[in-house]
Amino acid sequence: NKIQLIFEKGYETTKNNFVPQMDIDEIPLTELLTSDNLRTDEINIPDIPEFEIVRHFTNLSQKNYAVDSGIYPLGSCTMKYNPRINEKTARLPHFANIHPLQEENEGAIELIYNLGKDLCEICGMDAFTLNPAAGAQGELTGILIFKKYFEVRGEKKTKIIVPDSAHGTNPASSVMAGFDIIEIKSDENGELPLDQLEFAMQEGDVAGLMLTNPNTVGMFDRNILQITEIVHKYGGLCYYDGANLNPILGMCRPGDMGFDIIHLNLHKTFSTPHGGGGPGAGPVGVKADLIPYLPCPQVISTEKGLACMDNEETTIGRLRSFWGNFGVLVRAYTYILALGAEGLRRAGQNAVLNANYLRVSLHEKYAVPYDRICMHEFVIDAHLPNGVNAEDVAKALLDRKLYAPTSYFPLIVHEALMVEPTETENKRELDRFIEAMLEIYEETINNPEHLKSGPHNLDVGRLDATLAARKPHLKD
Amino acid sequence: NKIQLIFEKGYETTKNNFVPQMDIDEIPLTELLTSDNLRTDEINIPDIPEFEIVRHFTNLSQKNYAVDSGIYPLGSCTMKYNPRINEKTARLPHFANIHPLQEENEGAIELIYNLGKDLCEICGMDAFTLNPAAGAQGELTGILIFKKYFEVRGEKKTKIIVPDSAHGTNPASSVMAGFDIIEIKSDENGELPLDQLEFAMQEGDVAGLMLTNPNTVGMFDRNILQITEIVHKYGGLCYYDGANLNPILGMCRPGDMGFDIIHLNLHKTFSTPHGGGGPGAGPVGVKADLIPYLPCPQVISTEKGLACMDNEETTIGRLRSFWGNFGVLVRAYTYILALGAEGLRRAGQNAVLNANYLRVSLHEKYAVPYDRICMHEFVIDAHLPNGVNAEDVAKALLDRKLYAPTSYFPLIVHEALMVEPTETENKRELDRFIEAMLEIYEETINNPEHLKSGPHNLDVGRLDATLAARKPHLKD
Amino acid sequence: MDYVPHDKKTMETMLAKIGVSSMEELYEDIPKSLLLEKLNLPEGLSEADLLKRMTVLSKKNHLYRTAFIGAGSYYHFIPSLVDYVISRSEFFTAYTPYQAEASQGFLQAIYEYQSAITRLTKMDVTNASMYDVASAFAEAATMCTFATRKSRILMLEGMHPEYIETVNTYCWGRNIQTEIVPLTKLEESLNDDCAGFLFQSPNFYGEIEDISYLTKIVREKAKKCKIVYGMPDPTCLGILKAPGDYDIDIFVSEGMGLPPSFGGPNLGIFATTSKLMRKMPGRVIGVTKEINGEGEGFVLTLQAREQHIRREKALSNICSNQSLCMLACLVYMVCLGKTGLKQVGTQNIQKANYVKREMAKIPGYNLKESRATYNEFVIECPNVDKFIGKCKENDILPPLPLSHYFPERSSEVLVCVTEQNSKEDIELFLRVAKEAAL
Amino acid sequence: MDYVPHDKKTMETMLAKIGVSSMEELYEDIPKSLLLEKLNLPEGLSEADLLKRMTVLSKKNHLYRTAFIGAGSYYHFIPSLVDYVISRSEFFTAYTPYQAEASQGFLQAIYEYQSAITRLTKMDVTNASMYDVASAFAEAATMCTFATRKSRILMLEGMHPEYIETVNTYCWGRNIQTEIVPLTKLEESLNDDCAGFLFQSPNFYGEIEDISYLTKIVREKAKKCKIVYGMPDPTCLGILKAPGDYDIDIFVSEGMGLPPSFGGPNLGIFATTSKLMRKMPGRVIGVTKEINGEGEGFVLTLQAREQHIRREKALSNICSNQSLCMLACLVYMVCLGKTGLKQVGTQNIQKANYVKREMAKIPGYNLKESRATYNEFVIECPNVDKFIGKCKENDILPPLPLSHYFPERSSEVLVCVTEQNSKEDIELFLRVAKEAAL
Repeated sequence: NKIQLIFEKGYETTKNNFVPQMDIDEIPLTELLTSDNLRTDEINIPDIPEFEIVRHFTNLSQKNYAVDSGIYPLGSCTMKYNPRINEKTARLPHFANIHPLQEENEGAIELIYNLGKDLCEICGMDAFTLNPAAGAQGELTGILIFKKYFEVRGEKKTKIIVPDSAHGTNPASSVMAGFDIIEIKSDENGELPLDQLEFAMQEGDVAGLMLTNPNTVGMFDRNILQITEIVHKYGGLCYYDGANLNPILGMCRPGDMGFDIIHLNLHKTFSTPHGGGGPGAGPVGVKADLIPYLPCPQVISTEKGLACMDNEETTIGRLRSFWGNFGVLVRAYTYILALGAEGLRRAGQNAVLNANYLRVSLHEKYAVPYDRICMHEFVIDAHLPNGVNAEDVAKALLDRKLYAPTSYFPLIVHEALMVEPTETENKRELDRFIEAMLEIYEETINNPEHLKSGPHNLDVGRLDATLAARKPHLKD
Repeated sequence: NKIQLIFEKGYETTKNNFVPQMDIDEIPLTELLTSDNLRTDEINIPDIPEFEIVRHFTNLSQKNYAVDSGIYPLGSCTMKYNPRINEKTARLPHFANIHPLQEENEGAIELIYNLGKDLCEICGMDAFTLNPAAGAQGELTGILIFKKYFEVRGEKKTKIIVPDSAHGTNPASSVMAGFDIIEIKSDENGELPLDQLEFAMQEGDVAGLMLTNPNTVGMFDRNILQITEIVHKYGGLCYYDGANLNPILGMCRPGDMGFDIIHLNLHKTFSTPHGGGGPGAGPVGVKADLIPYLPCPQVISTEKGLACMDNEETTIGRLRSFWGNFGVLVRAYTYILALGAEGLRRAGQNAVLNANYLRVSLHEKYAVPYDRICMHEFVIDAHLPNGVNAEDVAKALLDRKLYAPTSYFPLIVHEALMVEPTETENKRELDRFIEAMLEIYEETINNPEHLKSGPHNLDVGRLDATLAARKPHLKD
Repeated sequence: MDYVPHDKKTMETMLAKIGVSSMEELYEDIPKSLLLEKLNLPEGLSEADLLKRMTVLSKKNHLYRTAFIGAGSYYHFIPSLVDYVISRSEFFTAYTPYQAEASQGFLQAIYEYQSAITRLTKMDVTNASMYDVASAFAEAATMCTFATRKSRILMLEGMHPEYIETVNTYCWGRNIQTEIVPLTKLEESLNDDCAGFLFQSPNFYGEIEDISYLTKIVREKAKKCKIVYGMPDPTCLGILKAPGDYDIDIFVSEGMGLPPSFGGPNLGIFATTSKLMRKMPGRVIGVTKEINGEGEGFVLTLQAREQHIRREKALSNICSNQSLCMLACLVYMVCLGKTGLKQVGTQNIQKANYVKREMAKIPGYNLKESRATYNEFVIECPNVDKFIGKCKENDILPPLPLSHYFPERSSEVLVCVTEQNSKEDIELFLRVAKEAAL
Repeated sequence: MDYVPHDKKTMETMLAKIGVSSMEELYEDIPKSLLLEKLNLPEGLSEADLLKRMTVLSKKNHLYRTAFIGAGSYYHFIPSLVDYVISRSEFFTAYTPYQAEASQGFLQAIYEYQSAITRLTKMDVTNASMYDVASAFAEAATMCTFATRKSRILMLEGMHPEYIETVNTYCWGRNIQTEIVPLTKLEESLNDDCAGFLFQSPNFYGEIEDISYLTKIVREKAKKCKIVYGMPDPTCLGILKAPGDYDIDIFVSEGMGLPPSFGGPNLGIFATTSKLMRKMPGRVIGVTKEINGEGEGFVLTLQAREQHIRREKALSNICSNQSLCMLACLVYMVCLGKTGLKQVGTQNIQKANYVKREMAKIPGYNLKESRATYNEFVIECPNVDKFIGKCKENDILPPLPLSHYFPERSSEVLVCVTEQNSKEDIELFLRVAKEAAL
């Protein structure tokens, strides 16, 4: 099974012919460029016959597990079905081929405005920016709004509170806005201890709190109203990391919980395809008093209809060029129109149903540190017989044509396997996953070495990540 | 690896929702239909969640070898690359969504006319009908033209000559037009013996000859001009089975050889996808004196532009509804525009190059009964050591992620493996095929039982075709 | 642009291996007089130029905003999944699954299609598709003669003119006699010489035939005669009694799940009874077992009927057919499921009958028949040309003027309404009809 | 329409297994006061209605027959293979390949992208994409500060206004100081406090900067200062000297192979030197070996730089980025190959410069700059409004009036010409320009 890169498939004088035929008279390039900027060497990308390219990528695709292959229970990633109709609407020529600077853009502007409004309703917020290109950029946007808010008010706030169960992006984003981190340890229920929160807020220089709710162990923080109240009491802002919004769709809203800022991941909650790691979109919603700080450009409703607003004095500025990942917005809007109020609620509820069904089907054999009714996900602590660990379980799942849960996250559970099935998984597939997990458990007792040396049925055996980092081989 | 049919994936109250919402007032169905025609039972096709359908067919597709997987050397099937641009042009909304009876069809009519004209140039014929839906229907069309021609002339002709190397469709089609078959045995060069042809024609009641040239053993009949001359001398017509046109594209033309009628397989020579066995298209071309007999409708050029002709007195009639497999015609026309004169010739030449390269690379180990320069294909007689046969070789190729040549055809070679690589295969893939064939040859000596019990690496082992036919299980 | 991968060096290496020195040498068998210099065709185009050229050409066709025409080709909504599935290149670039073990995916899909069609139609067996319903009718007529050893085929008046022409062509080929019989003369035309009786319902005029009566009378009057029931648009089976519920022998139909595409490709559905199974033309897939194991799998079967084995004794010359279209049809059926299929059938009959009732109320418009109709009906118009013209002005693809097939019926049109015609479309259409009457 | 597969019975079985009696019980952790009755959103739509709705909405945008605008988003021909590949659902429905052994397909593709980008740019290493070139510039600025432990960023005048704004936003976040420097003041602005010097070429006005001069002067005047070279349209690399041929530290660019789509998604290309490899933000794929075998495979690597490991000490918060767009970019590059890439570059510069020369001949139109340009240039028009209006009348998406970004430059437009503008398009455009001058 030798690796063959696409570059090995070239031929010397192959004539692919994709480009339009040149139809105007040319003048020598040397008259247009100087010797300092004219490329004289050949680009080292071979000419490869079209058919070889097709076969190469068809073949590569078949070596890739995807949501369309089977359950993809990556915790906090919400790997739900990506409806095919979304792909079709995003490719409508009047969406896919319009220029970001053209004036006749009423359809695009209306879509942006409507999607923002729908997200406001879903999240209980007052305005949304759809510009951020990803959840992480959404976080940065949100935290920059923190920064601007306090700057404008002339308050010196230098710290942000983040629980130890938080996604790594939370502290990383906070630092990008110049804040220091106060990490608070979750309590035995996986919740934020109120006393420690209050203690931290009392310091006075705390800008606020970033919280994921339900959190990364799948628990909805029962004290959420007290939490946001405490933060507000000390003049702080509450930021909602929307990575785990899916289970509460249509059931309750971050805005109602007291959050001031929220980012969403359209590729998680709103079914746009993950694409192997993007493109996503990370809209950010705010309460009314934070609207002035939203990034530009914004679409607003005026008496004369929708308009683009660009130069608000107080904006945090621009996060990227143009309007964001518009094609992703089209897909998400399609999804919301498809589901409607009832469908969104059904999605949320069934995500919770599926997670709990898996939890109770596995908790006899696998330790579940926070073992009560969970939301969209739960975490297994895979300290298993004979030294079998989370990674071994993960590879054994791959061997069974299943995908593995998020491993070794959250950091507060050592051998974490974070399981999020999502609502679009059917019971037969859930049962297949359960059966595999129970079989693997038996194997930890009967044949642990086999597990430790897995996977055995894939294109490659277990790969050496340490070697990869020690001697980086990043190109051919 | 239990078979799971799509019907097992239903749920009772699943709510797929593809259909538009009903927006007019309904009246009871019983007022519109009688109890004799109103369906009262439920259709026994379950409601299946959309996502399960997607996964089911994605999964099935991965269990299917295709041209995009690797070499597909099915002799006489011309499994060449199916350009992706063809799929795009056939799906252009103004092609895919127009109605066959709408009057504003200038684009479609022009395409039909132009494609017909191009095929005339490529084949040396005077007119083409693009209506036949497949090669076999093209053959029927052609033979019906034989019938009509002699009917109109008042000549009683009851027989058609077919060589023993012919495709099974030739005799089958002839019978469908009421003809009896005279089969002529090919000579030791795989060619048609002129004396026997003349002998048969002398009978007087012979309508003519059906010939594939190059024939199914890949040989171009060197006596082709004498052959058509003999047939014409006795008042017969010559029919060209276009299945093997690919190697002579741009090199020579059936019309120039003396053929009166020709059918093509657009899915072979002109790159439209085989689709697992259709849709194809089987245009039929004729010399000028046979134009009156072409099926209807026809597109003709008049002083006022293109027009549709429907009611010619002498037509053989209609072969199917409307205009034929128009979507296939779009693809073939796209292909011809892409290749142009030079590209078509290059295609033909390289098909011959590839076939001969395989032939000389294999003929030391494998018997090649007609072992001289071949055209697009050649035939191996796989009487191999230790009783290994053509089927065993075929399965061994499958085990190596290759596809097998056409097996047990033509009938004149007993353990036939008919190899047609086509021009779009690259040398590396040809070499992979050669290597596999030579390795299999070694295995016939070292491990014949392994070959006889193959395949071993696929979803299923060798299947029992006899059992299938004895106890037909044709539905679940 | 061509798709030949070799560069010059590779070609030379290969020629050397073959033992010739040029491409031309490979063609030495061809008489010199036949060799061409060059085809008289333009140079090949780049993909960009090609796409532009084809787009411009396509736009010479007008694509209407909404359509009220059927007459054998129908606008139905096609779920996005259909194109997703048939665009998987493992499907569309494969051929007939001769090597079963490497083709279980497509084989299973065909088997599922066969199962779905028998479930929908309640017939016993089906093949894996014919070209279209017209040629399926023709093959059915031939099959009737094989099954009965008789050679007289009756077709009930009301079949699509193009289907009749197609049956005539095929039957003429085999020297089979065909007759078109009006309902009123059916009884007297039937006798024991009849090989087959073909009818269409809903017929060309949209009317649903009295199938129980037809089958009863044929069984009574024509011993052995096989009954062939066909239709152009099987979405009606969502609400109409299944063909298998009637005493018929063969069912044929056009497929589902494909766009009109100027009339093709689509597929012909062809189903029959267990008794006639081995007389059925076309490809069939069956389940079987491994020779050396216990596993099950799918294979092409009953091939002894086919041309590549039987040659001149084959039942038909059909081989490759419309597999990818068949796959589209399968995906369409499973996407809709029983609920969706019923919805589509219901919407078609309700909407078409709504338009029929409303049009009939407009002064000058008269219905010619009183029989039940599905999604089409014939109506007499005060001014056909004006009506057609006004439709086009409003970007409506107009109904078919019956004069297209029957010059004498110059005042009638065949109107089709499907689930794709929204209330707004319908209201506009009715308004146009009213205006055309003034 | 929703995508929940369960029927009622299944839900009940599952609830029973969990040990609760209703869906509501699953939400007992949520304070009662927070529970909603129902969202104030309309009912869900069927797929048919949805497609219709979205089609109508899309058509509120006008799609021009041809376009002469760029300014950061360019119309290039995209081979059909690109959409074929990114429509393979094994690619588009996968996530970041955390489980390497089951994701070798996508991992290899990313590795090939990394290889292709380093081949195209002649830089040492690249990551597996940023969001776009604007944010890539911003991340590069940050990286300069990490690499130098200084915090002053200079941007050369002529960068796209939106890129400057983006850099400013990111830098303001980290309290990094930014300055925009005109070329004439560059030398005096440079000093040893500089962390990074950013420039764009071709710049916003289409002009190619004198990169050798810029790098020379920076190296002389600002010790340690990193040089970041960026561009909005890397098709120019088909004819322009590779970034790696200049003495730069970081190269950023927008991607290729994707339609404009109102500005996104696309991708940010980000490449740097071996020396700075471990300071580079973003995902990277490497080759490694099997632990228990000799086989090779691909894995995510250098993760110690990233947020999920380093948290607040990470170089950036970027994680998921634009993988599918990166795949499109890879397929685009290999489809074109060295020959096609050169062709595209050549056609762009030739056509744009042809239009530039011809426009400059029209009385009233004046070029403002004399530097070499790639596929864009600025020109002064006699009547911008009239010109824009006439373009639209002729279904031409007009050039960008510079006043969009610079209100004071009300008489200039930024014209873009690519290989997609045919000779006919160009002639029409020039005719329109002439007419607008009258």
